[in-house]
Amino acid sequence: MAQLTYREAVTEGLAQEMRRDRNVVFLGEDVAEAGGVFKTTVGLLEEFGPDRVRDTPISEQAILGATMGAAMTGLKPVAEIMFSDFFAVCWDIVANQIAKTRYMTDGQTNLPLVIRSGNGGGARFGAQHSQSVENWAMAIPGLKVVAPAKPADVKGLLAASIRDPDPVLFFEQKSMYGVKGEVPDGEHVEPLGAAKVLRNGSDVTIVALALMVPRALKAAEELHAEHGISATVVDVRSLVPLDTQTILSEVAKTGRLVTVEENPRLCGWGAEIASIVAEELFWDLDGPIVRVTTPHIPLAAADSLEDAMLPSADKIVASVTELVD
Amino acid sequence: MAQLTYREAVTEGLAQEMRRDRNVVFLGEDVAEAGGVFKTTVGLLEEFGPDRVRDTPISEQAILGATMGAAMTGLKPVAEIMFSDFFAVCWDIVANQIAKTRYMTDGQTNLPLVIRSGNGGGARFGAQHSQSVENWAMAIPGLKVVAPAKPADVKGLLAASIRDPDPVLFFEQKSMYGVKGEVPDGEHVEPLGAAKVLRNGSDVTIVALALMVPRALKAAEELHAEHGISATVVDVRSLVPLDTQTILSEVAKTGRLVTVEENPRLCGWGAEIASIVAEELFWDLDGPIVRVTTPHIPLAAADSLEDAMLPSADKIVASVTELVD
Amino acid sequence: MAAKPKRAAAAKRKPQPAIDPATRLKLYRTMVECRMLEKRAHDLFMQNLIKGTSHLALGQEAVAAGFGVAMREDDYTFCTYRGHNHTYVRGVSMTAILGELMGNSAGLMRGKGGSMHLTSVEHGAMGSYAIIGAHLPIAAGAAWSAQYRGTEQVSVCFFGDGTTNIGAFHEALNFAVIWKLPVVFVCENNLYMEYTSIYDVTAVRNPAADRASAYGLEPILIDGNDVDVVYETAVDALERARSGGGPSLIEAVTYRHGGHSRADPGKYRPDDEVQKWLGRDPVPTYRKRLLQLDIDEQDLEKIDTESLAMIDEATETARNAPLPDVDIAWIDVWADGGAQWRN
Amino acid sequence: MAAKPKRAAAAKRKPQPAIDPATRLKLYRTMVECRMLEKRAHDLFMQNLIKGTSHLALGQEAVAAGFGVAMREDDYTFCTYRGHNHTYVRGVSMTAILGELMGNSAGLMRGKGGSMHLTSVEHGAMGSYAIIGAHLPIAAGAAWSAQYRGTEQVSVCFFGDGTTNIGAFHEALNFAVIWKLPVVFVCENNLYMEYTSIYDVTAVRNPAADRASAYGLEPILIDGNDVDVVYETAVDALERARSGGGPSLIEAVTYRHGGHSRADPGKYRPDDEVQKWLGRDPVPTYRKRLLQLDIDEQDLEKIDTESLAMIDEATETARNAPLPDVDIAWIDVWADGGAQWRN
Ligand SMILES: Cc1ncc(C[n+]2csc(CCOP(=O)(O)OP(=O)(O)O)c2C)c(N)n1
Ligand SMILES: Cc1ncc(C[n+]2csc(CCOP(=O)(O)OP(=O)(O)O)c2C)c(N)n1
Ligand SMILES: [Mg+2]
Ligand SMILES: [Mg+2]
Repeated sequence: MAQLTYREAVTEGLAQEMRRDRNVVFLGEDVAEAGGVFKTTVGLLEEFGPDRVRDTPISEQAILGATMGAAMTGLKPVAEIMFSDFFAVCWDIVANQIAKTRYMTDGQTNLPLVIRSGNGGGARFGAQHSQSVENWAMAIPGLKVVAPAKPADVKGLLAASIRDPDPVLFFEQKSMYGVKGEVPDGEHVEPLGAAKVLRNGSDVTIVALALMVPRALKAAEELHAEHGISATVVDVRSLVPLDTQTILSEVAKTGRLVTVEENPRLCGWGAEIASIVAEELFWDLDGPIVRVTTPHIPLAAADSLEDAMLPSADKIVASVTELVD
Repeated sequence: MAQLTYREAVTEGLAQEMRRDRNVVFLGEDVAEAGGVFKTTVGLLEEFGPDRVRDTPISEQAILGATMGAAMTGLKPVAEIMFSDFFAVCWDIVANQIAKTRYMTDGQTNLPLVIRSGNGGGARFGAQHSQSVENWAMAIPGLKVVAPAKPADVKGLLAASIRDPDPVLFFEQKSMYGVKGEVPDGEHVEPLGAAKVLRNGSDVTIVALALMVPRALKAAEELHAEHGISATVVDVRSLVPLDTQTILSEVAKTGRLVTVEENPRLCGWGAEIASIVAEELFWDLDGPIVRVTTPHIPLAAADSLEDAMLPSADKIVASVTELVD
Repeated sequence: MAAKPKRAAAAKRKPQPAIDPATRLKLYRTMVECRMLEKRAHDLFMQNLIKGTSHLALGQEAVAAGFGVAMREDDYTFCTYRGHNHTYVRGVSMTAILGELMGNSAGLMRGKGGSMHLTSVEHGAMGSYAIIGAHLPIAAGAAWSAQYRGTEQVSVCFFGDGTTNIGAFHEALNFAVIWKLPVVFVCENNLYMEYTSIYDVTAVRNPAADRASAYGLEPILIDGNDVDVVYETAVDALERARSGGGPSLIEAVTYRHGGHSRADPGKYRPDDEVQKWLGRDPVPTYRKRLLQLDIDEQDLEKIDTESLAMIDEATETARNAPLPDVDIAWIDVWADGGAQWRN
Repeated sequence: MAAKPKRAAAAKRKPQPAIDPATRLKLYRTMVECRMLEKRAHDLFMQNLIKGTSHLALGQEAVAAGFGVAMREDDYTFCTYRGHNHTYVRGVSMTAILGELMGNSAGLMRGKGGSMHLTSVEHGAMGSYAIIGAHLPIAAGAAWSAQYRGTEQVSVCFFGDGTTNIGAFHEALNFAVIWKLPVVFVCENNLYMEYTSIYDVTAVRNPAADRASAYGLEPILIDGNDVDVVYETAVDALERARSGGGPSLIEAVTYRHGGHSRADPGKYRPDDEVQKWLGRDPVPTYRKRLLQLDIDEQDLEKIDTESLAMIDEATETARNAPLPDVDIAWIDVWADGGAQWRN
């Protein structure tokens, strides 16, 4: 196994699938010659040529419209939306067109496409470049939604997303691009819709995603070491399909659920999971369901303010101890 | 009190505020000469003239951008986005600009504006003209979100929204435009952020919004008459600010919560309320929290299919009896 | 901005051989069938057999017909909610269209799409889009795919005058030009958006043609009620796209005889304007021309009769079809056929 | 599309009296101060005192300065993430700008906005917008408000070449023209978007000027490195807007000396291109011209020295300011000052 950065794992996942299938093409702003503003696609132009790796104008509606049209007619396009905040300028194509077309046409159309995007905070980019919008996507029927936390998952889940016959929004946590991890050599594909239990505990189940996963793990260590609380940590990995089986069975074991998400508070995916558990596992619960979230505010640019608002390991520890004590 | 339609109450609310304050101006597609495609603004051009009531091109980004720029510089604009599905073509202006600018500028900017929009299903308009997207708005910090169920509230809450110093998204349920109800004569303003208890019960609290309110009431009648179940019905009216006090105290009384929403299932406002209750009122609950929603699908155009998917009084009854029995 | 449009004039084109009589009959037949189809749709509303909204293109048939006849079978079309004709001319049956409008099991999508979303991938009718502007970049994407796959298919995208003022129009045009995509953008300028005149809200006189230069394209402004002109313009533009010459933007000036949609009686339009355009109705106008060109009136009558029989039969089949099985509302959210978002 | 831009030429303008020496000194001073401010910002990155991203406009000062000097105090400006200069020229202090970049309590928004969102409503600097295109319609809205209130204020909106390809550009331009709004759209064509040449992705040679006719506007293509030309063009356009003549679209060709943002060394640009444009640096070029025009060199040196003292003092104040109180992260989500979404 190689040690790769999260960033390099993106490149590897894409390259793996482009080698395998000539119908996989890739487009976005500054992705070809420059290799991406986050340097996630360096070398792809050189390997696959300008027909398959294409720079676009600053025209997100055109990028995703073209992606959709190409997917309807035989290609398997992958598009990059540089920052996930920019989904707002092309949300119609995503939410009204891509998501609904198979259904509206009674199954006549296939949309095997992937939209990769840099998501989330922690990079001091301010309110318009730091949002976690995976919950926007989860709210739209017809989309699949993936958000890896580790380089190995980046590669494996990106490959699976490209092979998947449905449109997938693939959220890369942009402040994790430099994080390293072991990544299997050679072909690597992970199934979509499978959460991963990263730690087994008995007192509480912490469910997290993306940047919140390492923080949840750190909190779990601390809970164990300093408070004698034993926590299960689940990395959701994919919001749609959602692995409710794993989540429900892990919560059933501990009787307590804490969700940890980067979204601003209202209508995040934590609320969805909390309410699934409140409905389906009510009788197994030993206490309230707690959501740790960013407060319902935009994110500030200053590092001191941003850090104070994003859920930290400390905040997770505090929430869990309050719940479990 | 006059008997007005929901549609006429929109006109009255707008006219009331335009008479009161010359800085209230109104713009949108086909709103002036034609009086709106839903006939909600008939007569405003005649009364207030073409400087204050303006037809626009099909340019939703320009409409809401102009609305924002005007609000920042002294006006109190009201914009119409014809169908709420079209928020997707101007979501950047709503979610990234309007919602965040006060915060990012450390409070330097005021954005006293209202965006009215026809929301929801039931009119056989198909998947791209039938969505309930009030949950999209609720997920964005910085917005206020209002969705009236009755003509009196349409008038009173619209007036309050226009007077409010914050940006308000005002969702009108488009299949209710013809519904009649009593509306107070003369100046009428209802406070934002106050839910309304429409029926008092002891077994279960049903929390609903907009088109789901009459259905919840109908279900409550039936539950009483046919199943001997006594239901409280709460009309949320405003998702932001959210009247958690009323909701929590009503749920505390009955020990059971059923939310009824038109959104597709995932990440709707029902999940938010359910998880607030699961966190803050856990020890008072006598059973699982149940959400009745549209399934996680786009809406079909055919009446038979649309009716089968939107939450009906029957479906509410079935969900409640399963919970309470 | 209240000025009337200048008389639409055919763009300069290289001289072409006259259209042969068989093609002319096909153009006539196509227009007549479209006319019958939509008049019938109108009747079915009146009988309350069509429940949702619907947007007729009565009066605009020459555009759909001219392109439909000029296109190759495997070309793609993308159209709007006002897309019954554009879908029909690709070979979709009248029954499937009427069934969809009535929301029953005979429908092209068994009621899941409705009037605004007619689609038949099998016929290259890649969808009717109900949010203004969206399908322009999507059509460009299909063209990109054809270009990449080297199939010489062309993507044709129909839209209205009002659509030229939305952002997606601008993005799609620029994108198509820089990638030299085989796509033909066809603006049907029917003078109105919903209830508002395009001239009240547009910075230039000809909403599409006067924008062509912003994308380095030639302005092409044609009489959209003259099916010969439309056909010849289509042949040109399709050929240009197919041979690697890149996109075209065509503005075809036309008029809808009725209101914007079912709910609209169209009263905002001056009587004399309506009268003038009724006098320019593309179907009888073309019939007259064909007679002048010595086409046998019996051939035309045969087309009229056959079309009427066709629509009558389709109406019967469609109106007698059962409602769709409710279970279909649960399928095809995702490619596995289902609606299951969890495992 | 790989062609180089044609030499930017001043648009035809009616002859104007020569710019008076006092104004010329003001133009020079403004450019020098901008230059000092951003060079200092660059130094502060290097010392890791600025944490987030930042987008410098070194080399583009003539545009902000020309407009800043020409504008009325109560006019509005709207700019982008590359907006330090555009904000500064409205009268905002260097300390407030540097403090914001450093994310501390001296900052214009005490760190809540950051480098990309400088705003000072008090100075008419109505915001820096970091999502491409959004501020064009917003600027039009401010102009609408001025028009409605009858204040003769003008709204000036700065943006880059790459911005001309996004939908909001198109919507805003059309909208401004049909409502005849007092807004001036200023495209600073610095030849690049982030790392990609504008000529690779644009259907026309001059991304803004060649689109003007699509909105019924005159093309105005100017040398954005010549502050006199910018100033005179600004005076014209502001006057036109103020007197009810409606919007203008100006393309000012210029060049950024560095990369797109902090993370970018700008290596994608050919050496000779960079060299050529460094030779056209607006600040020393203008200095030379002023000397030729017999302006006393001592006056210029005084400006240089004063500006340096100013930035030194501002740097000291800004870097010694404490971090913002964390509580401010909780305020001003809503107008009541708070973040409370429930009652
Ligand atoms: C983004 C968006 N805005 C508004 C509408 C509502 N709408 C539907 S059709 C229409 C008028 C379109 O006019 P035009 O493009 O000229 O086409 P026509 O209906 O005349 O064929 C409008 C405004 C919409 N569907 N999508
Ligand atoms: C909608 C959107 N897409 C992409 C970006 C990322 N982005 C930031 S700056 C930039 C380049 C802008 O180029 P230009 O308009 O020429 O302005 P310049 O940076 O050269 O001043 C891009 C693509 C963005 N901020 N917003
Ligand atoms: Mg039209
Ligand atoms: Mg640029």
